[in-house]
Amino acid sequence: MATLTYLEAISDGLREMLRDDERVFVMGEDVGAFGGAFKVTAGMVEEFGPERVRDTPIAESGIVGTAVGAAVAGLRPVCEMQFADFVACGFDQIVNVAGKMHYRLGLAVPIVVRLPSGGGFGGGPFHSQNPESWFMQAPGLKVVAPATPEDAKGALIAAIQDPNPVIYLEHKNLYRRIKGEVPEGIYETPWKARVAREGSDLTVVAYGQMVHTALAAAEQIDASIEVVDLRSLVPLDEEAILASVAKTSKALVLDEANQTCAAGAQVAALIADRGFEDLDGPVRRLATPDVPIPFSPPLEAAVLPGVEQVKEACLELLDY
Amino acid sequence: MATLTYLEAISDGLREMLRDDERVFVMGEDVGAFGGAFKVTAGMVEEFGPERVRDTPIAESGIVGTAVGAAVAGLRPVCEMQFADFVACGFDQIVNVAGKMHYRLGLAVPIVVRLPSGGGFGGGPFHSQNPESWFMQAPGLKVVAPATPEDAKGALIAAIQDPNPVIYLEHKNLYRRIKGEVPEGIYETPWKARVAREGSDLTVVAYGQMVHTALAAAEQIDASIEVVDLRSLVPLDEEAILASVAKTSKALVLDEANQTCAAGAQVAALIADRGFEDLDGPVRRLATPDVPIPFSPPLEAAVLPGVEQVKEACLELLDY
Amino acid sequence: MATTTVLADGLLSGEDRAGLLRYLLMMRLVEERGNNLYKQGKIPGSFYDGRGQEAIGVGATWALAGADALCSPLIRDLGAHLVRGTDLADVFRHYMGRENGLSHGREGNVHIGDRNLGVVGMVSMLPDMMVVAVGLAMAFKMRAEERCALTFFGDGATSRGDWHEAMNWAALDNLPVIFILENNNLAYSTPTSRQFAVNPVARAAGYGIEALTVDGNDVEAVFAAVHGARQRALAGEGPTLIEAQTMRMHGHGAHDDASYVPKDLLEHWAGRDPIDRYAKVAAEAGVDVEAVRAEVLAEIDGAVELALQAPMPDPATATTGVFCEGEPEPLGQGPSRWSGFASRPAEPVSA
Amino acid sequence: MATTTVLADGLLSGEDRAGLLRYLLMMRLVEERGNNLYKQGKIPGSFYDGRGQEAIGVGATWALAGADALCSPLIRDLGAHLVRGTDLADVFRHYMGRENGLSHGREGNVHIGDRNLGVVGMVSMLPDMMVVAVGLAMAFKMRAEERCALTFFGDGATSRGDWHEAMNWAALDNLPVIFILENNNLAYSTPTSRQFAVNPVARAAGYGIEALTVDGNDVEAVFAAVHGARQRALAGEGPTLIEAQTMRMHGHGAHDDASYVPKDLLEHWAGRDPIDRYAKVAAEAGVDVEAVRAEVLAEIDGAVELALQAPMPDPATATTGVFCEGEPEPLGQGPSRWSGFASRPAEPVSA
Ligand SMILES: Cc1ncc(C[n+]2csc(CCOP(=O)(O)OP(=O)(O)O)c2C)c(N)n1
Ligand SMILES: Cc1ncc(C[n+]2csc(CCOP(=O)(O)OP(=O)(O)O)c2C)c(N)n1
Ligand SMILES: [Mg+2]
Ligand SMILES: [Mg+2]
Repeated sequence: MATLTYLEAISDGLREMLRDDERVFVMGEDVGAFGGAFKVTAGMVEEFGPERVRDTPIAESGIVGTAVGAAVAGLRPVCEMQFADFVACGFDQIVNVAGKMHYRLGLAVPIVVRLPSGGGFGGGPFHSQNPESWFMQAPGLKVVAPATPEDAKGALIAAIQDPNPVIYLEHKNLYRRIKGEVPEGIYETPWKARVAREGSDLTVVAYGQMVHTALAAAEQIDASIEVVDLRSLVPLDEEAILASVAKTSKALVLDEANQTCAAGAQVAALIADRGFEDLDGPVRRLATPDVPIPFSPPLEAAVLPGVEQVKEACLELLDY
Repeated sequence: MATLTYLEAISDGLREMLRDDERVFVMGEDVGAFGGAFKVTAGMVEEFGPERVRDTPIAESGIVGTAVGAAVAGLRPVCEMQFADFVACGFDQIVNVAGKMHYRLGLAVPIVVRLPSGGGFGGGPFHSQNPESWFMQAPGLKVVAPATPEDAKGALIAAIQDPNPVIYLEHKNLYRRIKGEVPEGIYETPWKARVAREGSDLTVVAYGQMVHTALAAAEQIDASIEVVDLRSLVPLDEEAILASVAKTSKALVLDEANQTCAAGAQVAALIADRGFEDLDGPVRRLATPDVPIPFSPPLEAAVLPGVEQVKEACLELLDY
Repeated sequence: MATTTVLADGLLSGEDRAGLLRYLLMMRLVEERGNNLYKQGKIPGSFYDGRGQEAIGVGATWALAGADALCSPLIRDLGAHLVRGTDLADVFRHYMGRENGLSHGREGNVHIGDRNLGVVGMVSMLPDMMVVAVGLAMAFKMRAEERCALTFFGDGATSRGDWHEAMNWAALDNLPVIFILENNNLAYSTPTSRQFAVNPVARAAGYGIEALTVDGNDVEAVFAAVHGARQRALAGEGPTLIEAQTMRMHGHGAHDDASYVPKDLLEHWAGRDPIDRYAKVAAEAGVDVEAVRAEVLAEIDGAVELALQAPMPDPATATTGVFCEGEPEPLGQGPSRWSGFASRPAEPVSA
Repeated sequence: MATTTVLADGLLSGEDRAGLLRYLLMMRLVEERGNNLYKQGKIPGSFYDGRGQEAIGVGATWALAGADALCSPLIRDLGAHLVRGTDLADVFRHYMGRENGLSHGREGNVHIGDRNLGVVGMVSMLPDMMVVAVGLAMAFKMRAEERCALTFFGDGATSRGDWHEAMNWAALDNLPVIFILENNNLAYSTPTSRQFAVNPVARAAGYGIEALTVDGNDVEAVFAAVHGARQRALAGEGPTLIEAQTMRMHGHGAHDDASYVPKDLLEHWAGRDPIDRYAKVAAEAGVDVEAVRAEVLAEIDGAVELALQAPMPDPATATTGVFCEGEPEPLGQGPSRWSGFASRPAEPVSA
């Protein structure tokens, strides 16, 4: 097993699939010779050629829509949005064309839309968003948000091999910050949650960058904190969430996304319904308030959930 | 007070504002001589002329984006999407341009985007959607979903007079089905919930068409059911929801929208957090499962929450 | 506007002419029956037809080989589905929301698409499927397959951003795709004068796309234009935009009396009805028009019979199939109608 | 491609030329300073400049009256903000994420826009602001005001659907809007040959839009083209598309070494630097170029001083102002720089 950054793990998974399956190709703005805005596709056009590593015009609806067509024709397109924020420009093709095609007509749409998402580095209002819940709300889309290099590779491979449209969230602030052991070759991360840290007093449910925030906070609390890393948002591993809450009877749900109708709202609502009898306290949520992500570092730090806020929320809930 | 249908009440509110405020104008596909797909703007081009009742090309991004520009220039545009479903084509202009402008630059964007939404009449996958939670999740947008003719008029007037972008959901299945007393003249429905039915045993939280489903179910249950009509989704009247649950200690949250990350998830999560100590049972949710809305009547009836399902859910929760 | 007349002479055999007439009549008669069933309450939701525009879907599809993809016929293009071989009973079952092989009741009205015949059904958002057709063409070119994709859109749909993204993309990658602009003078109630200042056909050159305008009520002219565009596509000469000039002779849908349409405009076009016109041509070519009509009517009677006996879908299926489990079923292929293909039948192309 | 040279002769006074030079230099020197501050870690996030493209934002904005709206200058158009009178210290405070009068630290880099000067700041999504500019022009026309809106976009941005919706809408309603296509041969790493098969300027006629191409490195040519387009707009003759041909002389942003750009292309354009070229013209017109440079540098030193002393924004403000409470503040007006306006100063127009 090699030690790779989160970003290298994504590239590795994509490269493995391009080598393994000739139906797979990648397209997006500047993904060719330039290797993509974040260098995820660096070196790929050299290995696979411009037909399979396609620079596109600035046309997000075109990127998603042509991917749908190519997928219906039997290929396996992987689309890169230069930043997750720009997916709003391809929104209609995702929710209305890709998401509903199989239910309506029995035509599968095996596309992957990669979304470099999230904040924490002064990206400002248009380069820091976490749009996952828009896609969770639209039927027919799978949504994954890996937190570790191993899962980043395995989830991308699983997404490419899945016969359905998959929204793949890759957190920009994990790209070079997070390293880890990554298996060689092709493997699939299951569409299931994982317990990132065992504990018995309190469950923190998180995904993406917030998993690392939760783990850092847990280290600083002298109580037994369990951290559940969702990994997949659709399908949502309800049993794993409920099993952890049954064990700890207290739950804190984290989102980096704006709080209203975020993934965490769905998780908290689930616990309040099917996990109610296990609860020894309120289902607490911590998320970014409903504001655009400001540019200036002190402002950004004031809105994104940090280790301190997670700690406070845990301590308060433990005392409950 | 006149008795008007829900649709007539919307027209009435729009007409009052066009008469009262020369900055107000309406635009959309076929809203002119044709009076709009649902006839909400019938007769308006004759009274106010084509400059203020503007037929547009089929360009949802153009409709929203030009409305933003006109609003910044000091006008008060009211945009009609021919069906709520088509708002996905103007999504980026709403969430990225309109929603963030005031926070970023201090420029207000007083636009109203009218969304004829909802199912129940064989509209199929592209003419039946309830997209409210996409906009609840995006910061900087207000979202209203009136259930009665009185509120349909008052909420539209409040939306037009508000200095912010407002997503106004008008349920197509209430247009001609629901009649009620409507005050003359200009009045604003507050951005607050209303108790549509007083009760003490169980709270049903609903909005739009589901308010009527809840009321019909409540009539058939021999227990004291309180029905809270949210009216406004952003801002969300959290105190009213919590006050009702404090009174009844049991809550059922309804959505016609697909269930994952719907408005009801946010409401249920709120109750599970701040209302936890008042609860004598799980926070139950009833919503459309995560499927596109099928065309065939028996299929559509199988997925949309109906009076029977609401009754069952209430009875089960009452027995808890 | 001046229309280019591309002569079909020499291309079409007697069977071609009989076939074209048969499908023109079939579309007209199916939609007339559909309108009645809708008025009788036997068809739920809404009903849309393409009266007056039959020559476009029929003529265009006649020029396609079975391996070519239709993505997508729109609400005026039932004829494209019929030429492609869509089962008539399924069409009526689909209209009626009965259990059927096309959508199992999940879709309605003309939102038809038989994937087994190489048809990708439309979505309502206009003109989203244009972009999808460009993607199909991109895949065909990547795999060096001898096929093209054909897409339809109306004058109103040209105003949306996706139209532009599709045009630019197809030209940039020089893809084997055929764009059919059905200019029927109306977008719901909106005349083209409120849709654009200049006919979009004039923009084609600005993308690097070949364009021509044909009489959309002349089925052979439409056939010939698409035949030529297909040859260009397969020769690697890229996309073609064909404007088919026509007129929507009914309301936007069955609910719309179209009182906003100038009477004289309708009269002018009534005199150019594509079916009356072609009936003459076919008769001269020796086709027994009345016999064909009787035959088609009999087929329709039988299909409606079957549809009325079909069960409604099982409510238990309402929540199944949102996701694909297992291997995706490939897009199938249709028949190659044009007699000119007989020499080189459409074999399944390497995928 | 052949460029139309619209002569500015007779239109520009000595003060105009001194002013144009001043703002060309100011943009160049502000961005050079900004790049240094970024490398020193004093500017967070990223840094973008418009090196080599200064003549476009400066020349275009010089031709606007104070009542005209700028919606929006993009990341290559700092000069437009400077000509409009944006406070230099605020520009640096904004770059540095300090408390400032433009965005209070909520925005960064060149996402500048002083609403009090009639500027609507850009969003990142390209070219969304083009549609917004069309909406401003629509409002101006509805109120019969003597003003126009001007918007900038790059060659890459022309590929997106919003470009098309804006072009079609502006032409259809014959609106007083000016479209500036900044063709700098690149969209990030993507050359125009991978963006479109035909230069989008060729599409203008297909919308019913007047178009011309000018040397974007000739500030007077840009001024004259926009001056003419503005006269057309105010005369009710509708929109104009102006392609300004130029070259991006730096990377896409400070992080990008642009190694993918052919050396000879850069050399060719280095010889056509808009500032070197205009310094000669201005000197001939009697402007003391070095004095202007020294003056501007002093202003910049002072502004950076102020910015470095400015506090960071109060974290408590991070969640305020998402919604507007009370009456919206109107879009303000900027100065009317061109000497030709002196005769008719820009009064606040009736709103
Ligand atoms: C993006 C989008 N907006 C609005 C509609 C609603 N709508 C359905 S058909 C129609 C008119 C379409 O006109 P045209 O493209 O000319 O096709 P035609 O009906 O004339 O065949 C409209 C506005 C739609 N289907 N898609
Ligand atoms: C809709 C959208 N997609 C992607 C991006 C990311 N992006 C930022 S600048 C840029 C290149 C823009 O090229 P061009 O329009 O030619 O402007 P230039 O940078 O050359 O001035 C891209 C792709 C964006 N800003 N907006
Ligand atoms: Mg039409
Ligand atoms: Mg460029």
